[in-house]
Amino acid sequence: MSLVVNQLQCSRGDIALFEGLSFKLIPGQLMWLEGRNGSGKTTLLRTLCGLFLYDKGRIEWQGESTVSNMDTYRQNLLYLGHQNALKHDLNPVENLQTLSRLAGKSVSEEQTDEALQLFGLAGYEETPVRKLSQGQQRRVALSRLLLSDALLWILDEPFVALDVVAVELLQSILVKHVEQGGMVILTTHQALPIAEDKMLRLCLDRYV
Amino acid sequence: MSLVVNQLQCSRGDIALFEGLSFKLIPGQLMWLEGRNGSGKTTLLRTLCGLFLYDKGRIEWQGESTVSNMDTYRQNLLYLGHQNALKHDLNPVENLQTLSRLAGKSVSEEQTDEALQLFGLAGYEETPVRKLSQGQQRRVALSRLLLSDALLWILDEPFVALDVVAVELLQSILVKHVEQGGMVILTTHQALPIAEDKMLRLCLDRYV
Amino acid sequence: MFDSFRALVKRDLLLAMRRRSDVFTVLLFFIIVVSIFPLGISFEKAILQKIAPGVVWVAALLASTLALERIFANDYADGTLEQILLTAQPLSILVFAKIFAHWLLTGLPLVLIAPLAGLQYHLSATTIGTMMVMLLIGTPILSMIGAIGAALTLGLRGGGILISLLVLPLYIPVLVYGSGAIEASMQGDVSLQPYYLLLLAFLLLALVFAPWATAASLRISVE
Amino acid sequence: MFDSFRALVKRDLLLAMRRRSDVFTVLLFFIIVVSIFPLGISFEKAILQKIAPGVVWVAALLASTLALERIFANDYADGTLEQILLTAQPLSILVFAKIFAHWLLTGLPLVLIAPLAGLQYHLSATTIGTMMVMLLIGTPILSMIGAIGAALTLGLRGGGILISLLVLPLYIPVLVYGSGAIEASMQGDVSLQPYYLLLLAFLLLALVFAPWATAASLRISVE
Amino acid sequence: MAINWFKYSSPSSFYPLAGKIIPVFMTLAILLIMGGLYWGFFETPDVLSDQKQYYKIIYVHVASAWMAMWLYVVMVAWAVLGLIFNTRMSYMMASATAVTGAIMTALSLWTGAFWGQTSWGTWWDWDPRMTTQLILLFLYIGYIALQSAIEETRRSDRASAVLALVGLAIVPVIYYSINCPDPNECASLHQESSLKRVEPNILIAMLVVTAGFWMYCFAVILMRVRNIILQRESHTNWVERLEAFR
Ligand code: HEM
Ligand SMILES: Nc1ncnc2c1ncn2[C@@H]1O[C@H](COP(=O)(O)OP(=O)(O)OP(=O)(O)O)[C@@H](O)[C@H]1O
Ligand SMILES: Nc1ncnc2c1ncn2[C@@H]1O[C@H](COP(=O)(O)OP(=O)(O)OP(=O)(O)O)[C@@H](O)[C@H]1O
Ligand SMILES: [Mg+2]
Ligand SMILES: [Mg+2]
Repeated sequence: MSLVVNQLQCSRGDIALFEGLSFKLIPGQLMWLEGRNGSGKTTLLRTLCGLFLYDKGRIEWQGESTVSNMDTYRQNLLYLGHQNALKHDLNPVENLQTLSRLAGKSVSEEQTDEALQLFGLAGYEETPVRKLSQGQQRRVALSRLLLSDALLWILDEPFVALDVVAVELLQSILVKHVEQGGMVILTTHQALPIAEDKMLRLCLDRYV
Repeated sequence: MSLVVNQLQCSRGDIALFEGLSFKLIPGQLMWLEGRNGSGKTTLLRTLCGLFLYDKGRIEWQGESTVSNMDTYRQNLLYLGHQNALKHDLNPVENLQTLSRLAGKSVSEEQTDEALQLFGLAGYEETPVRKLSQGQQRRVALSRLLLSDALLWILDEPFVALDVVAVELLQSILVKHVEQGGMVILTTHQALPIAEDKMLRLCLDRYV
Repeated sequence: MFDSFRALVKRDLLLAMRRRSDVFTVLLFFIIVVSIFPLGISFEKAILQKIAPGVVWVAALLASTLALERIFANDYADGTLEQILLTAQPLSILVFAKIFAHWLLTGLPLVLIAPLAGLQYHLSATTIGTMMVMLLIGTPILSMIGAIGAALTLGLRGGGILISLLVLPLYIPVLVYGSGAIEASMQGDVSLQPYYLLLLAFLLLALVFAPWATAASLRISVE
Repeated sequence: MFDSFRALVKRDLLLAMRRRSDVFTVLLFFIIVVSIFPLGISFEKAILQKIAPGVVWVAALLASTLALERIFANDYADGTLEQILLTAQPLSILVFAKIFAHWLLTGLPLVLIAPLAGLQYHLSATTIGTMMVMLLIGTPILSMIGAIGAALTLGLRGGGILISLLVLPLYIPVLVYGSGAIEASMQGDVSLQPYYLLLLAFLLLALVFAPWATAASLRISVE
Repeated sequence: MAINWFKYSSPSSFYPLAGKIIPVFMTLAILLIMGGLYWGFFETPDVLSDQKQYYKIIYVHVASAWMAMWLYVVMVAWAVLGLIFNTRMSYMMASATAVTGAIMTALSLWTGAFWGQTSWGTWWDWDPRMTTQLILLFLYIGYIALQSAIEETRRSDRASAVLALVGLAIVPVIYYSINCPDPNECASLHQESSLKRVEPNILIAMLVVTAGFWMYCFAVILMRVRNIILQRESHTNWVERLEAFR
């Protein structure tokens, strides 16, 4: 149950963004991916999900290459990119339900309501997402974390657009997930107040 | 040369977001607009620009209603919203030049190069914006601040996607503009290390 | 697997219910295109009957390609497509779900509205019948082929018109046999069976290959 | 004022140069639509000549509406349109710049490629000449009226097809006189002057009102 | 006595007023239509030139065809009023009128097609009058489609008003172009109406039914407006009080 990355190299156009990148992430660990703008964080996260093809190296899940056991890997993965993956015409509940169903798990309306309420969206269950503010949309997307039982969360700048209350809430959710034996990989330019022993830090600027 | 807002009321759908909002901003002041997610910050900023229609109240620039002297008001205004207003197929230089020309001012290539360099984008002058990372795109958009001679800057979450270096740079640019007699209105969920006497704080949560 | 197929179809139908106008726009586009041709050509009955099969089929091709622009575009723009690609289900099944929902919403209505076009062009009842059957077999083929084009042009500027470009030439067999059958049925003494069989074979081919090709194209486009 | 007019036109042309394919797609769409009709209808010379005016014009209408979808959509999606609305220049001038650039990139090429369509349909040299002149007067009208539709439907789902719905009925006069003139020139003994004058009057009307109506629609849509 | 028109431009005072007027219009509509149809069916010859009784469709057909055209003008007028005075009621009236107008247009096409089948043996012919009617239907539908494609009421009201205005500017051109596709032969735009040749009894019945249709349309438009008001103002106090009443 661990994610092992070995001598990974990715390039955009003709330029290698990073090379020889290796790390190992075990359950109960959170990895904070750092780096200046344009250092390749988004590219790395998408590569780990299998959305972007890497040039060299190897990514292993439970000791097997993710290319060969893609299906089990995907069942354990939750990726939340820069985009929210919400349908603007559906309301939060419908959005969350379809996304869960797609991931192969069906959730009840009580569960979604509970998740939305925790994220301060009580009263917005029936509002089309289009009518929510930036931060509210982000909150809906993040509610997925509470509904999924994926082990590995990959989050690209999850704190963007959130206000102070929501940032704290998300941090506590991350900590809880990690304490329960989950794994998290995230990028953010804000400070992350999480105990150093639980946290792996990886700075991409060093791999150029 | 001041922006006076008097008893402003805006609504989305049928619900009033805020009412009875009044403030006065004079040259040399920065206003930090606070509020939780969904409190109406973006709506207020767009209303101030004249992109969204308010229900009641009055917005004055230099003592006259902005509705009647829209043209002078717009000449003094620079708005940078959540979107970057960049053409993905053009390179940063072309983008900045067209945007300036549209605002009625033509800038030379040296000026744009200088602005881009300050924002750490030297070497990317000829790259189509499409090929830049999130943060790099945001930096290009922010370079407009250095090329414009607008008095009033209205910025919606300008720090989003920026790394630590860029955040500091932007803060120093804002301080400089304010010290030179400019005016800034911005929203951000991050802390703003600017002297309290130069800063007006307005929290929308109180006007519901 | 079947569960996520159902979830996707259901979601797309739900979305369409929310924006019912979407379904009608495709229909109306078809009707308007069919109706403006006589204004540009002639109102004579003989000429109208002569051009009817071609006009109806070209209008159907255009309506279907234009509607196709949206089949993946929205999912791509808001990031849902990435999530679909990341599920553990076989992608071609999910893609098939999307195509199926799309046909229900755009192809089927065309079949049902076609008699109106037939009346405008003075076609007889049997000819209209043939036309509907041919459209019923032909429009799913259009959706299948079109989906590949839509997947390939995903997120490119000028999507709509670019798809038409890729896809219209591929539609030609459907056009030729579809309108051929209608013309044949007007003459009355020709057997229509070969037309049906050819189009059915073509449909089968599309059913087997299109979801798979679309899935592959999507993976390429999203990277 | 004239400066920002030039800046906008220049930018749009530059963008088109970067994505040259865009210009060609509209052209090719026109050519493909014109070329698939004979496949669906007939290859007889008499019939082809009879349907040529109508087919060419309907293809031009469709190409122009479809291309129009993009006239403001990209600027809207990436926030540039807001910036255009916020300049101190009169909006209708800037809108006119955008329409003008759009016509240069999509309308004018149609005029230039039209002879090819004429050859496909066995039209004589004089008829082709008439066709080109009519397209030269007619396509700007299409761009003007279409721009209003594009501004009104900005950012709506199903934009492209919705625009066609709003705009195609309004294009009818151009279609009727445009194809009427071509037919008349085939007969040879009819004066074409009334056709030219009518379309020119219509163009003038569009030039005066369309930029203004488009500007108003944009302000409504962006809010 | 001066009537305060602006008082009735607010939904809350218009709603009860409309409620009171509707029964009046409805009664008038029923009386006029019944009377006209009775006159038309029993006081006129069974056979008109070579047509059988089917020609009696004319009463519904002509009345609805006329309504279709007039209601378009009414709709544009409301929309323009809305753009000028920015009154919510005008927009609501415009969108209610559009639906009724579209239905009238469809009705005239439907009855016309039916008539055509019985007298010419064809459902449709591209006669200019029929063609313009079809295009009118497209214009109505475009208006309604735009309105229903936009969610926010403020934008959908104003955008569709602009569309109606543009439509009004172009409609005469469309009519002209369809009625006279060849400008060389259209020195005079005079189109002869067959009304003069019709028997007086038929004409009377036709006019009475048309008057009835006017009343009916008024009534239906007002009903529709009341529905729109309830939908749009569902959050306000006065609507809540109204609901409590029920
Ligand atoms: C779908 C088919 C039809 C449509 C859309 C249609 C449309 C119209 C319209 C718009 C009018 C009012 C025009 C005016 O008053 O200037 C009208 C009137 C009339 N129509 Fe039709 N029509 C159709 C079929 C027919 C048929 C088949 C007949 C009879 C054989 C017919 C006979 C008349 C007559 C007698 C009037 C009386 C008013 C007048 O002539 O001015 N129509 N129709
Ligand atoms: N298009 C819309 N239609 C209807 N309501 C909207 C729309 N956009 C936003 N709202 C509502 O208006 C309120 C204010 O939105 P706004 O975007 O101004 O908030 P904000 O303060 O900028 O929030 P954030 O910090 O999340 O960006 C929200 O409650 C939202 O639900
Ligand atoms: N579509 C693309 N084509 C070519 N190059 C790209 C593309 N997208 C990004 N790049 C380049 O790849 C590099 C890494 O981009 P990436 O988006 O991974 O950075 P990032 O670390 O996420 O930055 P940020 O903090 O700004 O989000 C950048 O230098 C950028 O210029
Ligand atoms: Mg990134
Ligand atoms: Mg905001």
